[in-house]
Amino acid sequence: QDGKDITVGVSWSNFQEERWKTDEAAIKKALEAAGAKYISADAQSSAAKQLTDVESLITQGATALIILAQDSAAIGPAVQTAANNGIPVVGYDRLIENPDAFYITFDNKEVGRIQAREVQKAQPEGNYAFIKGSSSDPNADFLFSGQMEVLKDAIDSGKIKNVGEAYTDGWLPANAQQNMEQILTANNNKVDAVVASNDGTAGGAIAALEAQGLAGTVPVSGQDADQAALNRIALGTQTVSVWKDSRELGKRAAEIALELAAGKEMSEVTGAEEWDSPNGMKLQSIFLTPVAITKDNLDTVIDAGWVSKETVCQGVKPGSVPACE
Amino acid sequence: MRATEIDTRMLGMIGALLVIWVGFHILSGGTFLTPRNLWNLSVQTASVGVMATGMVLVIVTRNIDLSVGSILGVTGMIMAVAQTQYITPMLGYDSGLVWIATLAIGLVCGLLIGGLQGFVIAYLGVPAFIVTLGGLLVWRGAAWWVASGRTIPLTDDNFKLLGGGSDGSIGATWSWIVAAAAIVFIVFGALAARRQRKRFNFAQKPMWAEAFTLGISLIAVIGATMIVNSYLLPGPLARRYAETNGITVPEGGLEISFGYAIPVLLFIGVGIVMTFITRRTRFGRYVFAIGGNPEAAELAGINTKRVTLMVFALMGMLAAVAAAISTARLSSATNAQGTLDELYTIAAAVIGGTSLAGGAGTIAGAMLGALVMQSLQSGMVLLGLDTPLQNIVVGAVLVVAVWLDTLYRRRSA
Amino acid sequence: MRATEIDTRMLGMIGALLVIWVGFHILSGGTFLTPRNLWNLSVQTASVGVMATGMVLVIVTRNIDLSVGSILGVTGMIMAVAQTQYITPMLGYDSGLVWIATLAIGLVCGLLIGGLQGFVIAYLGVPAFIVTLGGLLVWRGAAWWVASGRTIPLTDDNFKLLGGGSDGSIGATWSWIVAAAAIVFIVFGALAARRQRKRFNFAQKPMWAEAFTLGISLIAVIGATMIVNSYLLPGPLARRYAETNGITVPEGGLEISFGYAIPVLLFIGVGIVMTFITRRTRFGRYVFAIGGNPEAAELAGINTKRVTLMVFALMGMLAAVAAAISTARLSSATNAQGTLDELYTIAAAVIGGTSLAGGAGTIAGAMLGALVMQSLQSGMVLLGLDTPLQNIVVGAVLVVAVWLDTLYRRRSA
Amino acid sequence: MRDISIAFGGIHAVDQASIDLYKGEVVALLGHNGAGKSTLIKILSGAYKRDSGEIFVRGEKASIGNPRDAKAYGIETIYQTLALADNVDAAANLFLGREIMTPWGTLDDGAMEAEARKVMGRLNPNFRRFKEPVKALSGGQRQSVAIARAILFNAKILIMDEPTAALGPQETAQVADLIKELKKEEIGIFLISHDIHDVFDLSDRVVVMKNGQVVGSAKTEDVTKDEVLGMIILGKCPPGATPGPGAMKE
Amino acid sequence: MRDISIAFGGIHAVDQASIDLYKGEVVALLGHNGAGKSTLIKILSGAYKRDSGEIFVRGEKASIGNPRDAKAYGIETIYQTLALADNVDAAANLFLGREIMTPWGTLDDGAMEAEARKVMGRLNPNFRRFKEPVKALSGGQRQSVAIARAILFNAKILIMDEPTAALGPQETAQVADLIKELKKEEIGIFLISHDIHDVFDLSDRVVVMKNGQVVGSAKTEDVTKDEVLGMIILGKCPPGATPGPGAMKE
Ligand SMILES: Nc1ncnc2c1ncn2[C@@H]1O[C@H](COP(=O)(O)OP(=O)(O)OP(=O)(O)O)[C@@H](O)[C@H]1O
Ligand SMILES: Nc1ncnc2c1ncn2[C@@H]1O[C@H](COP(=O)(O)OP(=O)(O)OP(=O)(O)O)[C@@H](O)[C@H]1O
Ligand SMILES: O[C@@H]1[C@@H](O)[C@H](O)OC[C@H]1O
Ligand SMILES: [Mg+2]
Ligand SMILES: [Mg+2]
Repeated sequence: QDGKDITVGVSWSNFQEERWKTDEAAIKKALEAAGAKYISADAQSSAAKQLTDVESLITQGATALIILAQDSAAIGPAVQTAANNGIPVVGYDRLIENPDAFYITFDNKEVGRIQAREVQKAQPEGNYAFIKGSSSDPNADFLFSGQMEVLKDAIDSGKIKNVGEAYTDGWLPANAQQNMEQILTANNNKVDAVVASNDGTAGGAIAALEAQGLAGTVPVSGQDADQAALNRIALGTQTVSVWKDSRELGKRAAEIALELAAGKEMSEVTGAEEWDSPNGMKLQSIFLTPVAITKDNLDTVIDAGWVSKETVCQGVKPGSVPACE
Repeated sequence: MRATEIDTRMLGMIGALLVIWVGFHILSGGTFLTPRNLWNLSVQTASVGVMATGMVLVIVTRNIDLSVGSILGVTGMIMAVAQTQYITPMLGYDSGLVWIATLAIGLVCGLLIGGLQGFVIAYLGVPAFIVTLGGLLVWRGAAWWVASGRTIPLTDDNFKLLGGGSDGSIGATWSWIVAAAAIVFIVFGALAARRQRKRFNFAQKPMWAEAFTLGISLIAVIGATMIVNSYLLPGPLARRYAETNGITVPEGGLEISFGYAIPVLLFIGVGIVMTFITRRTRFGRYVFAIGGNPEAAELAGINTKRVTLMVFALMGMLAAVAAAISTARLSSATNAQGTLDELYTIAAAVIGGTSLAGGAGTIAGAMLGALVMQSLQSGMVLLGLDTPLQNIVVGAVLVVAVWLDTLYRRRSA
Repeated sequence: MRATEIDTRMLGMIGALLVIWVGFHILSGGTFLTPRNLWNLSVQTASVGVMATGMVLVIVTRNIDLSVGSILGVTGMIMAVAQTQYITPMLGYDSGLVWIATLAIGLVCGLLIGGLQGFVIAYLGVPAFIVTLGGLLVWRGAAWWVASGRTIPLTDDNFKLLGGGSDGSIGATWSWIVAAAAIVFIVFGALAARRQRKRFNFAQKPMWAEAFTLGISLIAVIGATMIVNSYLLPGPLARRYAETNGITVPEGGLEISFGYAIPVLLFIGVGIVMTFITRRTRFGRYVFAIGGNPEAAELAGINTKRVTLMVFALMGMLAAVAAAISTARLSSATNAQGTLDELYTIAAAVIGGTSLAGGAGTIAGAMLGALVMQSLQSGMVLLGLDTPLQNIVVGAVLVVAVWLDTLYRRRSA
Repeated sequence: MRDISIAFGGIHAVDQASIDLYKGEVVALLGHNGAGKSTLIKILSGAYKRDSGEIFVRGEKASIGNPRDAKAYGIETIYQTLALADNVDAAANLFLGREIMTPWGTLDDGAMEAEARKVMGRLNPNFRRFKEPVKALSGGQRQSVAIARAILFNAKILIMDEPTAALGPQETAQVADLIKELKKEEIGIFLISHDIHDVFDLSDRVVVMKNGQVVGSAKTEDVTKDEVLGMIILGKCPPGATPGPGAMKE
Repeated sequence: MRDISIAFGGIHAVDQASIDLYKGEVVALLGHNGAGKSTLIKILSGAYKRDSGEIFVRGEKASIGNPRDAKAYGIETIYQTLALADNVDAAANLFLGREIMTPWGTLDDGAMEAEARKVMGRLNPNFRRFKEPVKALSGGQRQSVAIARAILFNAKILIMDEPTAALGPQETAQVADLIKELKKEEIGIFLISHDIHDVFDLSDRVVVMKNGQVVGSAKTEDVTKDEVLGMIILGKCPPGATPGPGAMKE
């Protein structure tokens, strides 16, 4: 492949979660391999700054853009600007409802479904607490709706009771911890399962459970396969982390960007399918499937080189986790 | 130099700004000082800049307003909801009144919100920090409330022009007309000042100094106009423009200028009005007197409470103007809109020489301050550093820039 | 009442706090005023509370520190990285020195960071708002930098005790010992004050007033101790405790008390030291004098620059203490740790009666202020409202609480 | 003023004080430091709210709750602390609260400066620094500005709290002339001063306070300087004076 | 002091001024408002940095860059603006910068208050308000605090900028006594005052300034009050005085 004259600009929504650095490395690597140039900007969780960032990336001469949208609706003008300048856009991880953008993601609703499903497997009935994401991140609601989809029947039938749900401002673990503490207090510790929306918030919730001696007995979900979370899974305090191999996502996004920059139409991109968005728009897209990581398949992430065995198995009693033997 | 009566503070700031610009230009390999980037910069500055002009008055009266970002958020949301759900259905899709009605609603809401906070501060005596910190939480929550956290896309195209963008600029011809008007205004201003001095037999500025300052201003106006006019519509847009206007595209491609962006004109307009208010009205005079010595102002018979209330109401209204600009720019209202803007706004005012101890500050300084902040932020992106490193550099440059400015002022004082 | 010399400000604040508590208790259906919730509340308050004591000095000297949240973030990260990567490997897994070394490194880093900012503010004359806004960006970036954004779990169990949790509290017996020590301290303090007055033949407080204030303090100490002691280890933990200690569980279940949490003791300790510093040392006296009239302090021969530098260095060190508490509490350092804490810290100080105009403020007030803020935040979660609505209520209650306090003070002044 | 009292947290700064002032009369208010003179007149000028007592202006009960009310009754005050807005210039201070406006409703700075030059020229001929914020002025210059501010408006009652404390001999003489002139214009003046010589030169009556109470009042011509000093220091009321509640009981 | 100059943005507040002061001598510094008196002594006390000129203390060139340096040379100052920390009480103000400490290195507030009561008792016997922040004090009470502050320490040189401006007759007399006492203790005093009577009572020499320049200096006994007034107002140097650069050219 020859990407000599291609510059791919990536607009990140933020770098707060651990995973985005992995995504970035993957994109960079794929671009380097093709000889293309990587430039980037970080909107620090601000939709307004993201627009500014995209303008800057264009100024710097980007010939294709990958955008991790902070806000899928408010990203419109940025995509418009790119289109006006004849620059192709790849919507990364979060939906951009605009036919001018190619969409590649892990299905976030599916992530929510997996979280709920795994927790339900471990604790089919009883009192559930929901530690939701940031109220300003649309993904938080995607995740929650996926979770509810799975649990709806059990909730309706009364097998599962929602005893507390709280948004976690800014996805901050410390906020998740406080919320969890308050939910425990309000229910006098009668919480049987916690559906937390990512690994950071799961960490906060587990710290709160730990203080009541409940960690390890109450199942907790997460996502992103953060290293600390994988360690918790090995230790048994967290039940599941949904792994979105962002190396794969990053690599594919970079390749698509290169193809589009080289002048391909969106429909000609390898693997592209037409997909109907919630608002009835036809988008060219590629979906990757997320994987549930539990104690039983920790070797998946280790074998994939995502994380070292040492990190995962730090402090694990021998004989308790197959992957750590 | 003294005779020119040029504000040395402003000179120091402009110097710092130029250093930052040239620095970025060199480090970014020549992309910073391009018409395109400067045009973008001007639009990006508008929203915080508008609020910074109001923040000057707030800080001058020894108060602070931490709620402006949230007020921006809630008024933006109110405007978007009002427009899409009530006004457009009522007036019809292509009514030219929609944008006016939307803006009016936003301004009134901003005014009321600011006024309410001002009331609590002035008449109930609760410290501004607490009231506006409460406001930061309340109005952010309210913004969420208005649309249950959804992002609301705007429907009215006229309103969107307030945000700039490819359509929201006035083109080459009008830009020159604006420039000409500005020049007339400046020259008349200088003449009026001379007449005024003559009337009372005060000493006149020497002729050369007058010519010098006049010359500088005119060059600035003409230069800025040339820059925005040399930013041309990109290929696809120019083609589309040609199509809709039935122009045949000539050999070398079509050259259509952006010209001044509407939000920038709005920003400058607000700046002029606010400067007028601070310098030439009773209200402005009282604001400064209160900042200099609140007890003395009260003893002089000034209704300091009313003035304080008005300052906050004005601030709220300006936050609504900023909300209109940034909502229009994003073509939609998001519930996180304006988050952290309070910090940037206050920083802009302080960089621009407004003293947190009260009593001192200029509108023009705050406008420049906003430009400095925005230059740092968007210049960093051009350099392509890692975000954490960017933050480190922005933080450090901010401190150094203000330090140099302080040094310069101290020396020239 | 006057004769008791009780600070009316404090009374107003305590009143406001009680109203908030009772309100939450009723609205939450009786869960707020339980030992468990109060115990949690005390731990949740510790980190911001520690910083609030330092913020008082910063604000009293007419400065502000916006960087404390970021300093907390970076020192927390440094401590975690140092502990897991250097100290533990060096000293061994179960060395009792690990936590001391970790804490020492954190404190030194905090001191240096704060000192650096103080230097720029005091000696280079850059406004504190700008320097610490720069710091907010720089140290947040640095926190990211230290561990490339990863979350670092702590390895040392002793260090984790600083965060409270089930092991990080001292149990019933020790809690009573602490209470007894406090009582001795209070009684001796009162006696020493009487002796001092006698020495110089000043008028003595009437005996009944002395007895009254003493009585109130003793009741408070004993009451608090009873509350933390009536919070019992929950079933699974008690069982685990019984197992490790070889106790046989009796019929009715095991009753083991939490007692005071270590971070809370740390918080109270910091409060006492800081009160001592402000009231009984030269440095504290100078801090207030500078706040009252900076020029006069300078003319009186006080090295105002050095004092300012020290205030910021102290603030940095306290941010590191807070970092130790909150890192230990989460058992890991995350890169967003401490975000927004600057606002809560400043708010705590202001609610506690620290005047942003400088010159006035008390440590105890700020500690209470932190408790008020935290009560609002965590009480809201008990009510189970939506976050945005929570924000609205917290904001509104905050303003009303401070307003009531202002009213009370004005009336009793 | 009748039976005015005010207390600051336990201290009776002014206690049942009553004073009269007639048109065109100069009443000197004397007393040791902390006697309550400034506090008393601050109540009259609306700066403090009295705890009890009543104020009558031109025979009618006046309600003075803030400085604006007092100004509405034509009461102008020169405060001991001067009460200037430090960060604006002399002209702006002179007209603070009553700016001269152009026909278009904007501030007429030119007119104000011209007027300021006129008034200040009379009071302090050496004064040149019209463009400087008053913070940069010398103690006496600031005092001149405060005096000019008060006389610039057509006051009915003028209160002067130690107006010449910081003034040089020439400037003090100008103020004395000024007081005589104002007297001719039928303006009533309260003059607080520690300078017994000045007081005897200028005032028609003297009122002496001690520890917040009025010791007594007298026509200036009926008492000697030493008698007045006795009133100030010892609270002893001489035969020529009408004793007040604060007079020493024999 | 030799050839001291300082300018504030174009205005020469002090211009080539030279003054001597000997042990146990009281030098009165006179001049119209804005003449530059306060500015000149602020240079000596380290509050302002001079643009040029030199200061000699006990014959040696002194480097005074800030108030701490001046204090190290034994120079104490009572500023015209008083320079008190408004929010702390009288005792804390008196000892600001030189607190009395207990053996354990903590503040000894009791000792300071006791000491404060002693000094203030001498200066202003009516003063009771030791627990109040000085902001709440009357003008004269504040001035007493400032004076007490300066004399509490063993100064070699004492600068008093209009120390009695706000004081009542009794308090003024106390200060006059005090100056005489200090003189006996061989302390050199710069006294700035507008009260010619006081000046002639207390000073050994007078120095007059006008528009930032020294008009002239003279032994007090060699000149009359009217001659001094002439120096202040007209800048005319009488035969008994040594003319300075600011003397009117005939
Ligand atoms: N705001 C205040 N708060 C508390 N006490 C005050 C306040 N203002 C004045 N006082 C006290 O009231 C008393 C009277 O003060 P006032 O200023 O009226 O005295 P004065 O007669 O004007 O004295 P001076 O001649 O020194 O100016 C003093 O003891 C003073 O300390
Ligand atoms: N900080 C300053 N900035 C600018 N100008 C100043 C400053 N301080 C003093 N001046 C000016 O310098 C001149 C001398 O002032 P100074 O205070 O020394 O006078 P003074 O002789 O003490 O007068 P007074 O008798 O009124 O106290 C005045 O014209 C004053 O306006
Ligand atoms: O992976 C998550 C992402 O999808 C969400 O938007 O932000 C938080 C992350 O943890
Ligand atoms: Mg007085
Ligand atoms: Mg002076």
